[in-house]
Amino acid sequence: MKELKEKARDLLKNKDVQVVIGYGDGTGGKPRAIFIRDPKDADRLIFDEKCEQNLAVYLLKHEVKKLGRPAIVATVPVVRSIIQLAAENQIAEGSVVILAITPDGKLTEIKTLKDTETFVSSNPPYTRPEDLEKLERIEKMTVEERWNYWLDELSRCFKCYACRSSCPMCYCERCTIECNQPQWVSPASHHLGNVEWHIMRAMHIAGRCVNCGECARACPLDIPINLLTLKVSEDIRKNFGLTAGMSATLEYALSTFKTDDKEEFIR
Amino acid sequence: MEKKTLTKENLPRFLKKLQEDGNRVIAPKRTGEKVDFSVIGSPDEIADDYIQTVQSAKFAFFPKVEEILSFTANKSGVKINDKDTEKIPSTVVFGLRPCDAAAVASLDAVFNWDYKDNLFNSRREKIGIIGLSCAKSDNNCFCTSLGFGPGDTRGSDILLTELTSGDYLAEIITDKGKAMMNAAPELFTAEPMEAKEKNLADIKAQFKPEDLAKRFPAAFDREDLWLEQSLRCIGCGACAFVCPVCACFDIQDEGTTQNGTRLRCWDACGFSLFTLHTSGHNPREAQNHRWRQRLMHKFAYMQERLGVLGCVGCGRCSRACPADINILENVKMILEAK
Amino acid sequence: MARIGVFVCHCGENIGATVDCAKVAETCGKIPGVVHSVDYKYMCSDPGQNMIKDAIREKKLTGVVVAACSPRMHEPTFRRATAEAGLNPFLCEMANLREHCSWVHEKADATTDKAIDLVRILVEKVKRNKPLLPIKVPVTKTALVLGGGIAGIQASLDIANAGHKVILVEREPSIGGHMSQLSETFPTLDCSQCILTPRMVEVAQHPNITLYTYSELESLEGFIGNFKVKIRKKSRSLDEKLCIGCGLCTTKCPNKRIPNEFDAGLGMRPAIYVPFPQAVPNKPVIDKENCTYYTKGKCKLCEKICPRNAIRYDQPDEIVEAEVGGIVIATGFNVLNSDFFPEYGYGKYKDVVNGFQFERLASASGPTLGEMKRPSDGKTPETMVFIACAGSRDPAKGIEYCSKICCMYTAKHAMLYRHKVHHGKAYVFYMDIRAGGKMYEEFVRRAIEEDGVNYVRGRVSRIYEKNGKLIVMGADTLLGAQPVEIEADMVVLATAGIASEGAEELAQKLHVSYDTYKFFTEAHPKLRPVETNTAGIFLAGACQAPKDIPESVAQASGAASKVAGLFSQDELTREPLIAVVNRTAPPQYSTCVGCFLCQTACPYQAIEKEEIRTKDGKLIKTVAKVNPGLCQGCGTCVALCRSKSIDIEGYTHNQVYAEVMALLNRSEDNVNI
Amino acid sequence: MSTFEPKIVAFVCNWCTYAGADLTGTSRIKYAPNVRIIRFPCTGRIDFMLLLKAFAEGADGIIVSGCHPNDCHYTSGNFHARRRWMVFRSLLDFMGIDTRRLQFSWVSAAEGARWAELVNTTVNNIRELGPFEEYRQLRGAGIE
Repeated sequence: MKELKEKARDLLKNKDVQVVIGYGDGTGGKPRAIFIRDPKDADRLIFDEKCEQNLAVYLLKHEVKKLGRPAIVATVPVVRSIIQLAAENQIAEGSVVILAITPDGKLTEIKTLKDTETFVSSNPPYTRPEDLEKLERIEKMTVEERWNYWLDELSRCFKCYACRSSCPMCYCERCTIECNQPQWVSPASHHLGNVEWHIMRAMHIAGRCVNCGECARACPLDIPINLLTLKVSEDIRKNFGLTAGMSATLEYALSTFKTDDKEEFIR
Repeated sequence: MEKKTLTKENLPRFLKKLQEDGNRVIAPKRTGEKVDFSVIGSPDEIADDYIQTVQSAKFAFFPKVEEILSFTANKSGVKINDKDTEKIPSTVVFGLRPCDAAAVASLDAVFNWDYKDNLFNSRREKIGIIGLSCAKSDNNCFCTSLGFGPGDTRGSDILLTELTSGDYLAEIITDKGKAMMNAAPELFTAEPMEAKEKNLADIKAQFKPEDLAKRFPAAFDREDLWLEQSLRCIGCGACAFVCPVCACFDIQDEGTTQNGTRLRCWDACGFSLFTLHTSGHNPREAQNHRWRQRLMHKFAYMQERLGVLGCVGCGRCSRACPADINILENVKMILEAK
Repeated sequence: MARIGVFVCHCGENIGATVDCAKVAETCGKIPGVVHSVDYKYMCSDPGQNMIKDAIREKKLTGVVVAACSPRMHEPTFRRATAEAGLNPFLCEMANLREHCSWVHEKADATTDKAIDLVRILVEKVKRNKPLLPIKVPVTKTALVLGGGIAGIQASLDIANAGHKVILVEREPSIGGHMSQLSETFPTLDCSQCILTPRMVEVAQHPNITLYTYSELESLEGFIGNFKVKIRKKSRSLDEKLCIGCGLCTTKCPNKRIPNEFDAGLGMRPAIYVPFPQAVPNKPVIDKENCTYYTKGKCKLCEKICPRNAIRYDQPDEIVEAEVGGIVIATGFNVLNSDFFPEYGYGKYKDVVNGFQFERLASASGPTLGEMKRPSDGKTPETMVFIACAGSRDPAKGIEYCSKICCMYTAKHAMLYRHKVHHGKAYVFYMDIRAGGKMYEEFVRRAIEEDGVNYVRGRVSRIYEKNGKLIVMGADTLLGAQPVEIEADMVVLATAGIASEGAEELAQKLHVSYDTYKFFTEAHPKLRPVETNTAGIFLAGACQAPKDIPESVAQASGAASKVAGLFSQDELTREPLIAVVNRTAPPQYSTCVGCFLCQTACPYQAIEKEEIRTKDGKLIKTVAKVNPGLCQGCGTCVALCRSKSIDIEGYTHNQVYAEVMALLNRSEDNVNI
Repeated sequence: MSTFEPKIVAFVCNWCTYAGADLTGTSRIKYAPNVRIIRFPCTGRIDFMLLLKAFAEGADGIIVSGCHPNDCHYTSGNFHARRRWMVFRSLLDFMGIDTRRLQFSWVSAAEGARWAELVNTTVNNIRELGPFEEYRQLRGAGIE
């Protein structure tokens, strides 16, 4: 990614940005997030198909914000996260330079929200076929099978909140699970606490999730929680024709409506 | 210390016997691509050919959620029932790596240094540990740098080491170990000829444990280092929850004002709310403060106060971290810091 | 620690007969936090209310639960009592033991158990209630009256005479409504127009009344005291300021063969027309569907003839915006249309007409100038048949209700006919004669006894034509259902009164509820007959149900006095049950993260952005803030907020959560008895 | 013939369904006593977490009901609710919760008979499904 390194170097040299958030070499062949502040270090930037972590999460991190105006290396889902964050008043116009990389490896520098929208519209949302396949497999199960499947998976959860921490859309200063007046969801990782937590997470992400899959990647216990958010996203796409992270002018599926929305489930 | 042979055929028989004697057996089991500890139905569920489990068997000693007491309240007052420790099942943990076994000593220290934690001690009392030496390692492993080792007997009641034949060298370390063996003495045969050492993983030590106490306290004010190390930390608790030593917990009351239970749940110093005061003030406001706390606690404070390390070099946190924060790398950075 | 008082009402037998009130009181007395629990025959009675007041004072209650009827019935009563005892009224809640329990279940343990649960829910809620202070909002002292029939006219005049501004909106080109179509009125037989037109003129000339005819309500925003309305003034194709109403244009219009709505389709009118001679305003309007210029693109005769050059073909609709404090709906009713009665041949036979058509035939200003001539050939009908309940009281036809006015106007019709055709025979087919009302029964008797109208108790099965006669086939149930066959020259159907078209859309614009027949629903069938469930919106006349003139006028005056009452204060107090965004200690200031997803959900644009800044003006964060004047308390934002940073008074997270918990964890179960 | 009496919790809006249930009362129409009504200003206010809590605390079935589309006292609360329930219901179904236990409905202030009918059919359906043990059993499970 020679072009990427040069672009990053120039941005830092010309003081366009104070930090470039990107991927560098990690341990055991894993890539890791790196924060380049010195043009000389731009060579440490790498990019390959293993670079999957959704770096948008760092844009709202206080410690990173302190470093100054950022540029961020962004795959399509990351760009969509940024758009959604802008739609939700978390990222201001012009506050970040996006070094967007298309699936075929083309680098584009994006400075305005308008261009960001153009970028995503020309690089449509993509869901990993294996995820859709898993989704269908579960949908085909009987109710009991589905219940047992999720109970097995979710009862393992030990509430490390890697799913929440790794998700750019989970930026609340106080998560509902930390409300104790009343205690909506128990922070304890017993079965009820886990099931309620993951239902709530899916509902709170509904209509905002860009299906980057980071939550499942982050989960140390390999619980396929991204399927829950994928499920709600698919429902919202199919029923309301809305996909998160496509437009910086907010159209949040659950705060808008059409008078003729489907309601066959209501009697 | 007695040394015996336990053939690969006899191992499952032995575990079965322990189960028949009413022990709950916790052992490594395959879930998806990963291997993790859980209660097993039969010995043939036990996974082999792996380097390290996702979690240690810490939860056997210190469950992720455990009841401390339950209460009922009414107009005539409040009635409190302490957790009935009699109900705690006697348990055999099989396949604990020497690093994990060594970590139990750290848990003992944490739960007994000022207040003797009856709940922890009762569980601990009822657990027999059958360790399993490491034949393989990866570059996240650094037990040897901390003074432990792939064949270390500390913490195990029985330590098994797999021999080239596939049979096991069984070192009977404690009375508990002896008692377990005596559940089926016929399964244990004479000490094998083959030396233990050549069957152990070769893990090069990268620093000396003594260096830690020398270097860490001095690094306390090195904001730059802590920030550098933690900038990509997303503030989850994965590292703490997979750690065999981390023992921070939160107390949670559940139920109604009339009846409920008090629970002890795992907590982690990486969470931003871990030290948040009611006033809104947070003494560890930034992630780098929390990160510093994590490392200082493991490598300085625990040694100072409890005489044990807060880390056994199992490398789990490095493997689990979604942001690839590698503890070995960071410890070395502190030790080499100018 | 909460000190809750529970007061279980027997409501005489209404609750007491099915629910074991004593047991409810006893059991609920054991709920932790309940320090006083009693039952009594009539809690709403003075002694009942005093029990509550005394308990509040003596037991130092911190909350009150009255287990009685629906809060929609008596919540105000008991909150007032609570307040009078010095406890904040919002610390009183009602458990609905009557409508939701005793009236809908049999006498059984399960019913009493349910009653206990309902009380427990409210006990747990009220423990978490907070004292609230009513919100004061200003009142715009202008009323909007929708509909310029007799009800709308009466309401407008009453409000205007009380000294308040009124905006009267009428859909048709003239006010007057159905009453202006009537010939004479029962039971006095005075000429409808003679009594109506002076009122119409008064409206037109009243300094406090702004009249918009040929106009409709476009949209409504806001809330009681502070409504914002948009009114669409449809284009008359005419500059009303220039037009003097000379009517020349109407005489010159080439297209004069358009069925006249005012004459119920019996007469004809030109494309540019004034609905009727006494119309207010007396200014023409161009009917664009039928105007040669609009349809064919040439003509413009009216423009040429107009001495004032007042014609404006290109005149667009105009949207008028206004702020009003109260609204009176007086949009009236309509009658069933022709295709409804195939068996009666209505629409098929010219001489089968409906009530309005007969009114026009009988009216001196009608197409026959009041002479009794039948539509088909203008002959005087020798035999008339009047059929009551044409559609009404007919579940098969889907109109189960009685249209109420038909009995009387049918009697009037028969009478008018006999007065005009002395030798003619009049027959009335009826189910029952409903003549409740001052002088009403006497009026019907007069029709039968003095004017010799033949009343036949029975229904008509069908009507068909045979050599120029209408054969009416019916049965006389008083003569053992013996078949009756009458050769009539003309038949008048007393067609059922139904909601006026567009009633449903209007209700939705105004957010008022309506019944299955699309008549608007009053807040309470007995005690709040002129109010809707939407504060500040009132009902007058037949838009609520079919009514005769005196009733409509009475209700109109009722509605007017409600509006006047509303306008009698400069500020009105609103229930403070509104949403609030939390504020916390620094450095957070609020748990709101300012995503403003709530903003798009709010139907009232009540959610604003508040910037929290340091002393030196540096922006710390932008958070949501609810404008208490605009928030109506639906709580949609509350359910939407992920971080639970918004809450709603009266239905707080703590309250509703506790209600659910209370319902399913029977707290007194583990109380030693 | 089972002796199981389902616990049904009804979350209803104040303006339509609560008033509708009042009308059922004033019309003296009888229905099953298994239901407990909790009153909300609007269906838009009803938090999905409350429904989960009700199930966890022992509800065998839930009714959520408000104003018909276009009739919301607050113009659009029910429209927002409708979307929320669409997504929520489908998610629960995906997770293996029998959505027959979750009855959404519109009952207006004029539909007293409809309310009675809704309660009765729901009670019968839940009676056939039996107690909602699988969810209730989550309580206390996974605690050592």
